[in-house]
Amino acid sequence: MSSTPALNRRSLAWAAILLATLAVAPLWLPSYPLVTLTRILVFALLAVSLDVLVGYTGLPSLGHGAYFGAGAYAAGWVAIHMTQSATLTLLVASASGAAAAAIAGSVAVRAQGVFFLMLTLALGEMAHQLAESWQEVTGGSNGLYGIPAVHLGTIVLLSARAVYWWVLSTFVSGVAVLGCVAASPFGETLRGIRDNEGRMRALGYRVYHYKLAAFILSGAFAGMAGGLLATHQRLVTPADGGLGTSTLALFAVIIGGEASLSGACLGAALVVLIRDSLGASLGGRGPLVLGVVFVAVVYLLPSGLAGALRPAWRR
Amino acid sequence: MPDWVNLHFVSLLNGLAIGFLLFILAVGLSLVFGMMDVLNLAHGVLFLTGSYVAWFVAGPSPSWGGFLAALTVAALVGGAAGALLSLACDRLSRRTHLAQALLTLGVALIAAEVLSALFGNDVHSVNPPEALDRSVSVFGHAYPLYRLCLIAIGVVVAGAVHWIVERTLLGALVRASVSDRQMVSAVGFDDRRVKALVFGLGALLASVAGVLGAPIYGARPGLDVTVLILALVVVVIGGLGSVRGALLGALVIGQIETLGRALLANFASFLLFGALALVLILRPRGLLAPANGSRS
Amino acid sequence: MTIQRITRRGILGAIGASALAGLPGCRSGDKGSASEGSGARRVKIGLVIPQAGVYVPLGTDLKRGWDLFLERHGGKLGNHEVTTVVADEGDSPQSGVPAVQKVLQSDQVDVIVGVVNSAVALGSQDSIKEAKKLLLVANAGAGAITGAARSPYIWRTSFTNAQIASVMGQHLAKAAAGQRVYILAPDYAAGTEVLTGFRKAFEAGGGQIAGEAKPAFGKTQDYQPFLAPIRQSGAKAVFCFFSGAEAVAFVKQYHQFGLHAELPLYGSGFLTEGSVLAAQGEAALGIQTTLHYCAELDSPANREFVAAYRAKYDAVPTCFSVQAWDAANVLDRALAQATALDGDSLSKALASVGTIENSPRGPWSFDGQSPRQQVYLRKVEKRESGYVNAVVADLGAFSQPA
Amino acid sequence: MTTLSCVGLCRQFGALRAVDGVDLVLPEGSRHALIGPNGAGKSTLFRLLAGGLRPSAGRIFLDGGDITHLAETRRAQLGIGQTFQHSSLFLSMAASENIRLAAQRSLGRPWWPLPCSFPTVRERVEQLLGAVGLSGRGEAPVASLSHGERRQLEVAVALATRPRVLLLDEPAAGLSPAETARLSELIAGLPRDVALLFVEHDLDLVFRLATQVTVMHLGAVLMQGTPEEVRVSPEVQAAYLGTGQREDLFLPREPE
Repeated sequence: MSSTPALNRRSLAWAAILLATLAVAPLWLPSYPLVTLTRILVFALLAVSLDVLVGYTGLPSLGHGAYFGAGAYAAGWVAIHMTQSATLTLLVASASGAAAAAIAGSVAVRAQGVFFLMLTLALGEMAHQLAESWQEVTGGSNGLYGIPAVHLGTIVLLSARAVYWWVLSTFVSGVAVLGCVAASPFGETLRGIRDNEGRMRALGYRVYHYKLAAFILSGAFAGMAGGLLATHQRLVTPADGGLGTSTLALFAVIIGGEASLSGACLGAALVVLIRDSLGASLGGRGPLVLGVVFVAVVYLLPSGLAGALRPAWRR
Repeated sequence: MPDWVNLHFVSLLNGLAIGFLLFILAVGLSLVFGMMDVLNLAHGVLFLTGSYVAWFVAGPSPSWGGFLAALTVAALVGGAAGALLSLACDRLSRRTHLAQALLTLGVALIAAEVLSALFGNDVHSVNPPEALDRSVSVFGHAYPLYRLCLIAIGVVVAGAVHWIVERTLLGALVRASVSDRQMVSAVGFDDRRVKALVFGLGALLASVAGVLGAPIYGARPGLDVTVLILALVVVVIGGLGSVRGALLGALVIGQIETLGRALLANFASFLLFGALALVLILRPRGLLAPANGSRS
Repeated sequence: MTIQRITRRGILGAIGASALAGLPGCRSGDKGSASEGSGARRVKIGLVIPQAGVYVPLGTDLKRGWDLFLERHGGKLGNHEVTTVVADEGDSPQSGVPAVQKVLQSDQVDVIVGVVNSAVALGSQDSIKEAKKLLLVANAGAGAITGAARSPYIWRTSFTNAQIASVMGQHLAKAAAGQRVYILAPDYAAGTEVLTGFRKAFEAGGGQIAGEAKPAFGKTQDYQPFLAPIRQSGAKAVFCFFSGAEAVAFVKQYHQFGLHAELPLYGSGFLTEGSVLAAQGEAALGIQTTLHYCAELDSPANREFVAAYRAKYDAVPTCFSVQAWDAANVLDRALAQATALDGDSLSKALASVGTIENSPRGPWSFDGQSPRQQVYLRKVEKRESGYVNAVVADLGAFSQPA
Repeated sequence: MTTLSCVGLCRQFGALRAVDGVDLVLPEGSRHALIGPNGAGKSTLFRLLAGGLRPSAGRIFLDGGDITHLAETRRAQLGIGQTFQHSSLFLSMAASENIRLAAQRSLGRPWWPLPCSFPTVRERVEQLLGAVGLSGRGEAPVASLSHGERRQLEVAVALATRPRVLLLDEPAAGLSPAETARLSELIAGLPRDVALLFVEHDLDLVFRLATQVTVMHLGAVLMQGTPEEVRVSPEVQAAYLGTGQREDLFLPREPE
């Protein structure tokens, strides 16, 4: 991948155009496609947060849904019991995602390669089981339902449009922040660890602390995406943080092309579109379509969706 | 017998039966991963294929002939599928592990849907062959005869796989590839054929395990994921790329899934992954990682 | 019973469960609500049932019950021309809630019928409330749907978990007086509701619980570890609640490990209902369960229903088929009197529907938006046509326990 | 003031004593060469000093402090820089980024989460690119560099952290004569206070640059001294060229 992250002029222009179309989308989109687009943005933020871990630090995680779920449950619980302020619930969501990631990360980051993958899978499944059996707080397997609509100042985020704009603005700021971090010295250090952890150690970098910082940062933004889920869907179930979500997020990142935030968004959009809209109209054959897409992408687009869009020399 | 053992004798015995079934399933996954660094997410669907073959060929209450026919058909189907999957993965040999895992996941999704299209979404249960379909008394405890045979079959398969890996040329090639794949092809072995053989053998064992497991687990959509996770846990706990590791991991998980659940009933759901997390924290490369620590 | 068993197909399965079903045989596109049609009044109904995932057998039974009623009433409910839009609920709220939103917003339906999964029913409350449209739940059994989380727009024609289990608790307190009973259910919301319902009724009748176990939900295939403690608990009978693949696995292993000879097995009706019974086979012989319906019920309404069902689908109807049939039945009566199709007027109409005397399950009526219905004691017997749940007794009419 | 030293350093792999009781003193500003036939334990000694490997016995001191049990990262922070026999670089990045990553750890703030570039680091990168002869190649991705260029980049990355002790593992391996000449200029131009220990098979380079030479054989120190002493010593020639008849090397000796 080229040296400068995708912040140069040309891709900024692309991003501006895309942002403009997304911002005006609610004016011409009927309500159901708008809800689907909102769901894509929530899932895309989760994929972007995971890409910080997978694409930039080289740590593939199969349990990232846990921090997404932690954020969603925290936001939902706070909205039901304490305050319906949108910003506050979002902060609580990010904080609980980060906290969960700190606890899990401090243990997981020590492992390498497939052992890290399986350790994150194990920690994710334990979090999923906790959501199922901690009936009083998470509502058990029926999920946390009846989450009230949150409000931003005086505006109650109830209509599909209001929720969409709130989710879009949070998504954009989230991706912008992660884009900056990716292009920052810290981001470069993470990419160094991904490329050659041994050499980084030999240069005096305390690799464990950087990996843990990346894990927590990624968990925080996954928690933020969870907060958006609670606001948009107003229901959080254990499956939202379970293995299904974690796997979809990981492979959305891989389809999109690792180490490219725009790739993660594209991957997420493709996966959610197939699962929610296209797959549905085939009378339950969603997984089949997804399987075919996975196989096709892995063979036809070696560098993922993002790679396909970017001119060859900058690969 | 000491009172405690007597109390939990059936669970201990059952742990062995489930453990050996998991070994037959997981040993292929461990060798393939150790040798080719391919995380085969389609391994679960191979098991499910075996279970559906058992229901389709042998029928709900099979005769001896039916059961053996099911075993051979499953072996052929599994072996062929494994070889094909190996060739498919080989085209991605220069790509990352995750790209290969993505391929196997795609294949698994397609296969799962094809199976549910062919056999419907109902639960199909398969009885053991008539002769084995009864309980016998073991030290005064009633225990299904079929599961005792499962232990016997497991021991035989463990011995056979161990013999193949330790004593035969193919086994030597497998162990050599686990430590250094370039050297194996440099020495002149067609790397692709070796991989196809090992992948095929692993897949064959997984489908056969599917047939053997049908009387216990039956055949239903969703079983492939449950079994895949169990196999991954067994392989990782045991250490990648080693038969002994797969056997140890399988027996440990077998006991956790039976004795563990009997003792700590209300933590039943946490046990499997708690054990995995604990092992990975204490021994980051698995309990019995091969001496040189396979490059994962 | 809420077969709300999120059998987490994990990596492979949870992805499935598409949200927009194919639109079988009716015009697609999302024209506005069709009530103002030329002359003949029309109604658009969203049928949200599982078409992918592990609940597909239930979805099939629900759709058959619904289609059969429409076919026998000329495609009309309460002289309204019916357009059915089917949406796939899948096997988790991740796919179910979007399906409900799709039929509400995209297809602009007037009424939603169906929903197998309690989490979907509870999770869709807000969209239903905002759309002010009627949701007629044809299966989800969580008590909260018409209890704590009641909403004027959500009515139910199926059952609640505790309702079915408490009847068996009452019965066993008398029938197995003085014998301790061991109880068992999967570790998830519906399982907990069933055990609490049973325990409250059984202990109120003087019964004693010998022990309790809650195997991991969706993650237990081998029940041997839970069978061993049953023997050691000194119980004389076992009550349990399992569904789908877990019901098959539990009953077969209960038989294999030889417990069926010593300890009679009682259960909530779903243990041996529908395709599960065929898979259990001989292992299910003699199991007694309570349920609000039984295909063997000897009443004119049921005999006619079973004959029509068997003629059209060459299969025996299940309680799920009856629940969808009755959903159409009550809508037929409500639409006849309703002035408009919005949620409020339909709710008012439903409140005044009175007793549904011609239902195959026997006469029943709404009590707090959920059925007050007869509950039958059934026992598995072997007939030449295979294994069936024979009716042992009508244990009387019961409402949704508090 | 001695910078880096080790006393009785040993490392055993099972029965094989790869490093057997090595004593070494590396004062500030020394140019110390480590030579010996393949398998003499040179690379193992390097990894023991750099911290990549735990010693079986013996102790290592830096500025008098005992660093035997310090991790590799901590030793790097204390000023021990090293290059690797097989180039170990960051393949997805450009050459200048490789150097910047190394320089940033000490000169910039590597944990800084916002995009910015540190002037001191930029200067250091330009200066090092020029020093190793890669001035025009800064933006080239490492994957497209030739073997020689990669060896030069290795040295630049090691120098970027301003180490006080520099361990170079066969820096000239695979370099063309011109590149070797440039490398020896670079090494000669190193600041006086840097202590340099390098393994090299190119004996011309060794005898031109080294002020001290240690010859290792079968894990032990055979001889230590100035280049001239080592050049004429018979033991060194025997170790390198083998004893007596040449055939001993190739034909199995008949059992006496």
